[in-house]
Formats: sequence, C-alpha cells, structure tokens
Amino acid sequence: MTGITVHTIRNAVEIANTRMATLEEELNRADSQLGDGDTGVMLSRVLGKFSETDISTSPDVGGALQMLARAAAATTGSSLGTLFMTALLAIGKKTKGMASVPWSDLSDLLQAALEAMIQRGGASLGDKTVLDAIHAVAMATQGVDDQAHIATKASHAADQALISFQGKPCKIGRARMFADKSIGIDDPGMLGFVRLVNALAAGR
Amino acid sequence: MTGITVHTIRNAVEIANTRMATLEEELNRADSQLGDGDTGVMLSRVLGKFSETDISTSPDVGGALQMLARAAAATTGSSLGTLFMTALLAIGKKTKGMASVPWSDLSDLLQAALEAMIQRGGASLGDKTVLDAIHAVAMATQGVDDQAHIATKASHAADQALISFQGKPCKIGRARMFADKSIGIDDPGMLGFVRLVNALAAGR
Amino acid sequence: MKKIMNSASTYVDDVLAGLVLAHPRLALGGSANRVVHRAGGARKGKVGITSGGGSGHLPLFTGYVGQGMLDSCSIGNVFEGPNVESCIDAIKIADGGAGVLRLYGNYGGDRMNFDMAGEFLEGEIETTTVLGTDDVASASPDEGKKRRGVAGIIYAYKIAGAKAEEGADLSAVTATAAKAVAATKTIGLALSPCQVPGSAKPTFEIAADEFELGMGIHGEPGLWRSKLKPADEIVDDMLSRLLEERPAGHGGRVSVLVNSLGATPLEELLIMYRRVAAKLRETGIDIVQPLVGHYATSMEMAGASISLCFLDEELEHLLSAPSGSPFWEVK
Amino acid sequence: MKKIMNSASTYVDDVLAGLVLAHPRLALGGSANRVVHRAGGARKGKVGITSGGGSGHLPLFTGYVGQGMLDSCSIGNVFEGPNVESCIDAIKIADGGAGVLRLYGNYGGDRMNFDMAGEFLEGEIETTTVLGTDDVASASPDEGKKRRGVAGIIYAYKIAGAKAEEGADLSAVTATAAKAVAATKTIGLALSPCQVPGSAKPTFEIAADEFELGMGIHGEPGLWRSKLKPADEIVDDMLSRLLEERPAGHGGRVSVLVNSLGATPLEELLIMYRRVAAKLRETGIDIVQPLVGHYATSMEMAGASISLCFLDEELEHLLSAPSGSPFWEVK
Ligand SMILES: Nc1ncnc2c1ncn2[C@@H]1O[C@H](COP(=O)(O)OP(=O)(O)O)[C@@H](O)[C@H]1O
Ligand SMILES: Nc1ncnc2c1ncn2[C@@H]1O[C@H](COP(=O)(O)OP(=O)(O)O)[C@@H](O)[C@H]1O
Ligand SMILES: [Mg+2]
Ligand SMILES: [Mg+2]
Ligand SMILES: [Mg+2]
Ligand SMILES: [Mg+2]
Repeated sequence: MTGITVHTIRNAVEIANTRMATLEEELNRADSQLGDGDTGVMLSRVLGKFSETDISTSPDVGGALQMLARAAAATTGSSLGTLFMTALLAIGKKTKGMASVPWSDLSDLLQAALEAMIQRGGASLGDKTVLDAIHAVAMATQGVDDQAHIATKASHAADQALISFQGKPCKIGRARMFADKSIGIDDPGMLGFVRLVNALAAGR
Repeated sequence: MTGITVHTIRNAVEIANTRMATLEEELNRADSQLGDGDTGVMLSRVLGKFSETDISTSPDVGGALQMLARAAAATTGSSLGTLFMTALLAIGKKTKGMASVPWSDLSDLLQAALEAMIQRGGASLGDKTVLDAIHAVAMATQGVDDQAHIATKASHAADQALISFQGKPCKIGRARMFADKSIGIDDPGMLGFVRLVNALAAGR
Repeated sequence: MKKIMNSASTYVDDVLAGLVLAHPRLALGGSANRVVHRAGGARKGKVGITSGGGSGHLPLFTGYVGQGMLDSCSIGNVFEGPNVESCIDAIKIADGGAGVLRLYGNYGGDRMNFDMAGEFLEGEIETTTVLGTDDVASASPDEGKKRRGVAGIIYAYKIAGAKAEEGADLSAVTATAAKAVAATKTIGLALSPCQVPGSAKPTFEIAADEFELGMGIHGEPGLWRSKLKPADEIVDDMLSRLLEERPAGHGGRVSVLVNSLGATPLEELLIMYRRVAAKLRETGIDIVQPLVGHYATSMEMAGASISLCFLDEELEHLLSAPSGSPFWEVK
Repeated sequence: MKKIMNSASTYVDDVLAGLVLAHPRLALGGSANRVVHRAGGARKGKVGITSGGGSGHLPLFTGYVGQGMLDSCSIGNVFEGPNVESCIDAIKIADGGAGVLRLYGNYGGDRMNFDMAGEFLEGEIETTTVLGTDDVASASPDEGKKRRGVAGIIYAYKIAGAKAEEGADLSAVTATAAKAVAATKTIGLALSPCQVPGSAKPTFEIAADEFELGMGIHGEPGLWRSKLKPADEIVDDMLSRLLEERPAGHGGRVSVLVNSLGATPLEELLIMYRRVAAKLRETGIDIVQPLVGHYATSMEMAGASISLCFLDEELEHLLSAPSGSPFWEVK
C-alpha cells in the first residue's frame, strides 16, 4: 500500500477546492451568525491559490506542504487561515525529506499540527473551534494504517465532533463575545474542517 | 388725534410679542415646508428681546426704533431678521428727532422701509416674500390719516396679499430652490407679517 | 440622527468653547462670544481678513483663523448666518489699522449681515468684500456671481491670508482674494443628509441606493440624482465639469482638495483622490499640495466634494507660504 | 450604507494607492503592495518600528508612518489582519540593522500573523513585540493583557517613535513603547454601525435613540446600552472610568485624545472636549497637547472615544519631539 505522497496532497487539494464551490456559501452563512461571515470566502481563496500552486516540483511531502504554507501566507490574514498555515508548517517540518509518509503516521501528524495551532492561537480543546474536530479525527485514526479505514473513521469522528459541540458555547474568536448565543450554532471553522474531511474521505 | 409715539411702539411690541405665543408654531410649520423651519422661533426670540428692551428712555420715535434695530442685530442672523432690522433702521432714520409721527406718514415710512429691504436683500416685488405684504399695506394705507381706518385697511390688505400670492411660486430665499412646490404654500415671512398686522389692527 | 450634545440651544456655544480650549492659538470674543479670533489679536498695520457663516461646517470657518490665514470669524447658529453684531465685532477684532477684507461664502443672509455690519462701521474701518462662489453646480458660468461658496473658499483664505501677511494693502489683498476665488471651482456629491440640532427631520431625503451630484451643503437641490455608480465614474464626471471651467491660458498646475462633507470616511476620499490624480496626470496637469480630508463639512452629512484651484505663479507662491491655522498648517 | 468605491475587491488597494499619491512622504511596498513605509526607506542604525492591522481605520494605522513615528505598516483587508507575508515584508522594510519593534493592537489574528512573521525572520532580524491594550471596556484591569487596542495606540507610536529617533536601542525602545501603552487608557461609545465593503449588513444593530458604552471598533459588545443622554453626562461617565485607572504616583499631566469613530463630526468632539477639559481642571490635572479629531476610525461608524495618556517627564518629552507623519505632525 502506498503512503501519503506529493501526489496525494495534490489530489486532496483538488477535492477540497472543488468542494468549496458549494461549501463557500454554507461557511459564510455559518460565520455570519456571530462572526464576520468570511470563513467560506477565505477558505475558497486559499484553496484556489493552493490549486494554482505547482507542488509537483517538490520531491518530498514536507517541501510541498511548505510551499502551500507560503501560498497561504500571501493569501489570507484571517485567524483560521493563519492556523491552517501553522498546521501545514508543523506537518511539513515532520515530513521533510519524506517522499512518502505512511498513513499510520497521520494521527501523530495531526496531533503535532494541533499542538502548533494551540501554541499559535492560544485556544484550548473544548473551546469549540476547528481544533476540536481535528482532535477528534486525530484520536479516531490513531493506530489505523490503511487509507480506506482512516477515511471512514475520520469522516465519522468529524461528524460526531460537530454534533457533540453544537450544544456548547464558543470560547474563542469573535463568537466568544456572544458565547451564549453560540449555543446551537456550528463553529464555522469546525464546520469547514468537517465538511472537507467528509469530501476527502469520499474521494470527492 | 395723537400720532405714533414711543409709547405706541412699546404697545405694538407687547401685542406682537404676546401674539407670538401661538403664532410661533404656525410660522415654524410654514417655514418647515420648504425652508429650515425657524421663522417662528426667530421672530419669537427677536420680539422677546424687543419686549426686554427699555425704549422709554428715547425721547423720539427714531431713537426707539434704532434701539430695537440694535437689539435685533444681536439676536438673529436670519434673513427675515436682518430685513426687519433694515426696516427699523430705515424708518428710524426718517423719524429721528420726532416725538410723535403723524399716522398719515405711515404709508410713506413703510415705503421707505420697503426700498431699504429691497436694496439689502436683492429681492423684487412679486417674488412672494414678506415684501409683497408690506407693499400691499403701504398701498392700502396711502392717504389715510386716522389710526382706526389704517388698522382696518392694513389688516384687510394684508389678508388679500396672502391669498393672492398663495397660487404663485416663491422666487427668493430657500424656497426658491423648490419654486414649483411653493405654489399653494404660504411664504412664512409674509404669513408672519400678515398675522402680526392682524393682531396690531385688532389691538391684541 | 443621533448627536452627542447637551441641548440644541447650547450646541454652538459648547462647540466654540471646546474649539478654543483644544486650540489655544484661537480665542473667543465679541459681545456674545460668537467671534473666533487669533489669540494674539490683530497685527498692527496688517490688512485684516474676516470671515463667517453658520455653524455646522467645521473646520469651516473658524478652524482657518491663524497666522497667514484669517484674523477673525463670526459664527451664527447652525446653518444660519452670524448676526450683524457678531459681524461688526469680527471686523473690529480683525482690524489692525489697514482695513479689513470680508471674505465669506455667497449666501443671501450672510451677505445682508456682513454688508450691514460694514455700513455700521463706515468712516471707522475701511472694508472690502469678496464672496466665495466656487460651487459650479449652483449656477451656470455666465451667472457666476450667483454661485454659492463651498469648500473651495479655503483656498481664498490661504492665498489672501498669505498676501496680507506679506504686507500688501487692502486693495491688493482684496484683488488677490478675488483672483483666488475666480481660480477655484468645486463640485460636490451628497449621499445622505444631516440634521440640524433640535430639528425633527433631516435636511433632505434621498433613497438608500442613490446619490445626488451638485447638491448644496444645506441640502439645496443639485444637478441630478442617480443610482450609485463606481467611484471612478463619479469622479470622472465631477472632474470633467471642473475642467470645463479651466481658465484660458492656465499653466498646468493645480491644487486639489478632496473634502468629506462629514460622515464619508477618509478611505472613500482616497479612492476618489486616486482617480483625480490619475485623470489630471492624463490631462497633463500637475498637482501641487493636495488636500484630502475633512475641510468643510455639514456635520454628519455623507458625501464629498472636489475642488480644483487653478494656479498661476503668484497663487502657487502664496499657497505655499507658511500658515498657522489649526486645520491647515504650512511650514 | 452607501459607499463611494469601485468594488469591494478593489477597495483596499484603491485606498492605499490614493494614500501614497496624496502623501508623497509615504510609499507602498511589499510583495503584494500591502506595506506602507517611509518613502526614504529605513534609516541605517535606527531601531525600526512597524505596525499593522486591518483596513477601515484610517488614519490608523498607515497614516502614522513618518519621521519620529512608524517606519512601516502592513495592511490587511477591511477589519482583517494583514497576512503573514505582509508582516514579514513590513518588518524587513522597517529594519535599519538595529532590530524592529512590532507595535500593534491586541487582536488574536494580528498577533498570530505578526508572531509567525517574526519566527520566519528568526536569526535574520531581531524583533520584539508590544501590544496596544488601551481599551478599558474590553476586560477588567486585572486582565489588562486581554484588553484590545484602540485609538490610544497612537500615543505609543509617537512616544516609541521619538525614542527610536533619539537613537535608543531595541530594548529601550521596546520598554518605552510598553510604558506608553501602560500609561494610556481609552473608552469609546458607539452610536451607529458601519458596513464592511461587500457585506450585506452593518457590523451591528442599535436602536435609533440608543448608544452603547465601551463597544469595540468592529462592533464587539460593550459595557451597557442606554437611551442617549446629555453629552456632559456621557463624558463624565467615560472620564471617571479612565481616571479610575490613573497610575499611582501620576504627576498630574495628561495628553487627551477625543477621537471620532468616523461619522461623528468635529462639532460633537469639541462638545465632548469642552467637558473633558473642565473636569480634568477640576481634578487638578493639566492637559498637554490635546488631540481632537479623526485619529482612529471604523469608516462611517458614528461614535467617539476618549483616551488619556498619563504622562511622566520622559513620556511628555517624547510626546513633544518632532514627528512628520501625515496625520500627526509635531514641529
Ligand atoms: N485562536 C483560535 N484558535 C483556534 N481556532 C480559532 C481561533 N480563532 C479562530 N479560530 C477558528 O477560526 C474560525 C473563524 O475563521 P475565519 O472566519 O476565517 O476567521 P476570522 O475570525 O479572522 O474572520 C472559527 O470558527 C474558529 O474555528
Ligand atoms: N432676500 C429676501 N428678500 C425679502 N424677503 C426675504 C429674503 N430672504 C428671505 N426673506 C423672507 O424671510 C422669510 C424667511 O425667514 P427666516 O425663516 O427667518 O429666515 P431664514 O431663511 O434665514 O431661516 C421668507 O419667508 C421671506 O419672506
Ligand atoms: Mg470570519
Ligand atoms: Mg427659516
Ligand atoms: Mg434660518
Ligand atoms: Mg475575518
């Protein structure tokens, strides 16, 4: 079984970018409940830029992810965008020089990304942000080593995270200021991550 | 028969000032149709100031009028106010040194005031302003020499002027900018003059 | 419209009190404290320049009192001319013995009051008059004398002020002020009204997606109303109207003022200025000392005006002379 | 809300283009033209100071680039932090070889981006960080580090800028900036919202007769809402909150900034300033170099803020040092 390669990343970018066509509006709407309504626009812009970025010149996964991080740095100043960039850099550092990364490493890599994002953004798990969904996926994929199983488990865990946080208040970002109102509403960052994981798991 | 004295002026001021209690709102409303809605407020302020001004120290009519003009100068910067002041100065100049002015002079004095106001403001007769009502009163009182007749004739002429100008457009002041809309609406300056002439003629 | 104020009746006096506290180079005088003047008083032997007008247009008119600009300024209630007494006071305060130029916007009420004040002082102080008539939307070019004065009058303040500071006599200062007025053309656009304190309704009404070209600063009707258009298109229209009045033989240097009527933010003024600069460059005109900001407003009215001051050598020289008014300093 | 603009997507770049055209002392740089810097570039050997933030707050942040103030400034989209790349560019441009202070408002996104930019440049340029945290309404005094930065940050620009101009090293400039931030307290009030270009609705909603104390400049909720009150009452409340935070041992001299959030006109700021001056005099406090005007806005938002900078000898000395930014000049 092949692992994660530059080609895998390229494919993932295409799937995510395609998904944004319909997801953009849903995320904007979610963000406009309590935030500034730009989560979808931002993710579209970043993924569009990724799609334009030729990472095939990179011999290793780490290099490809760093190229994407640099593209993000020039494309957005939003919190989610910068956290995304942080995650890419963190995983990129761990996969430097690797032409192929075993799927069994994915959970640990997500864990490393999570730590970097917590460090960067100052939020904690449980604050109802994108972090909680990433955490759920990292946990669910621990010890799993084939792509198909990872896809199923990740997709399911992401959905569960979204559902279980719906009834909780947001504690970070703009929505924090309206913590009570945020109960019953999806966090747009988390929603975006979950929808993209679903798409990647489904291969479209 | 006695003529116009400082005492007559003092009485007129009181009558006009009292009349403003109810007239103020009517004039504001008239001015707010096309103007800035302050004709009533302004006239109230000026007449209130006149009422506080002790003109009894003046031995002559001209001096008393000049005192009132000076009071107006310190009380308003509105166009009607300044024209009123102009009128007072013009009549004051003609009645300088006169302890009593024959009622038969009134028409000429109004005519002199009118000329000064036209000179000052640049409007013409027929523009639908306070000038047209003053003109009507000056014409109607020409050659009349007793107060009672003057009162009747002035009051009637003023009313007629108001009616005959209702269907015409305003050609000066703020309302000029909305000349068409001004048809059917009373000019606030003219309305104020007419109502005060009515009150003076009625002795209350 | 919401206002931070104590009451309509104290509005103007509170504003003026704050103005002179915030700007110690200014002082308040006149019998009713409705004259703003230089704290140091008139300079002996210098021609005085006085202006005035209704309140509600800050920094116009009072904010341009200072060295190399105005000596005094009489202030009326909001959107009302200053009364005759304040005009008399302002002329007296501006007088340094060499006569006083009355330099103010062409509005009927103001004119009556300033004229009357001048007559009161006849034989005592020599006065002349120059009226600001920069608003091209308010009358056709052949009726130029009927045009009202708007933001562009600050060029006349600056230029006449510098001339007086140089020691020119009353007739020379007056001639220069008239030249500055003749060289300056303004056109404005309005997006939304303001409200006079104490008044129950705004100064005019306009649909949520419309703007009006050429509207006056008190809501006087303009040239036309239309749905909002892209800024560049609007600016192009405004500029072409101003350039139509470019004086024959003009040498190719202008100063530009892009002015907010109040609520319109600096961001939008700069979007406009970007286009003005590009278009003038295309036309072969060089910009000297551009001004972009709040220079002549109508309280919280939204909208903007563009003024061009078509310079010659003298005007440019006087424009760049030092001045020390709180809202237009040149060093 | 109506805007004079070409399109939401060109808004920021059009504004920046206009800004540098109107102010030739400023230049636009960085790989995406999202850095405003001094036209002359960094001065060799001087500590650089860079700031940044979202667009829509002019003259903040870019208008304070200039001699004796900021060296560069990265700009994001409206109400969005500048991206990491612009922050990197801004730090590089500010660098004169003596290190760069990152001095900006305490907002989560901005902090992430500036931190990340600093890390990208590790080993290449020495950087330090001071965050503006002047808004007393945004957290209690014991959570002072959580407070957001608003208009009062310009005092830190001015004071740190003067310190750097004097030749102080990075750690001294950083310490002085931190001292200026600690000495400055701001409270704001909001009357009506603005609208982000392209957005379908305003940043917040508020009744036609209400105001909100302590609301943030992006519409973040404040302390309380109430029916409009007389200006003096509002100012008294605001001032007492600021004076509660007067540092122990403060000598009795403050600088005051009464700032419009955008649509609120100068008239109303002066009404507020009048009361501020009277109240501080009563309290035995002397005002130094008051500032009243548009210094930090949220486009067409209506409202105002009051900032007090509690001075000591060093801060006052640095405050009065010359500075040459387009929107705050001291000579
Ligand atoms: N400090 C943080 N830590 C973790 N996640 C965060 C943080 N701040 C924001 N987010 C995530 O980013 C999302 C908002 O993203 P976006 O709308 O793009 O950013 P912005 O708030 O800058 O407009 C939130 O829903 C949340 O999931
Ligand atoms: N130039 C003028 N000549 C004659 N009458 C005038 C002139 N300007 C204004 N008026 C009169 O003044 C009235 C308006 O008065 P007022 O509301 O007090 O003044 P303002 O227009 O300054 O608010 C008009 O109705 C008109 O009768
Ligand atoms: Mg958002
Ligand atoms: Mg009126
Ligand atoms: Mg009026
Ligand atoms: Mg955002």
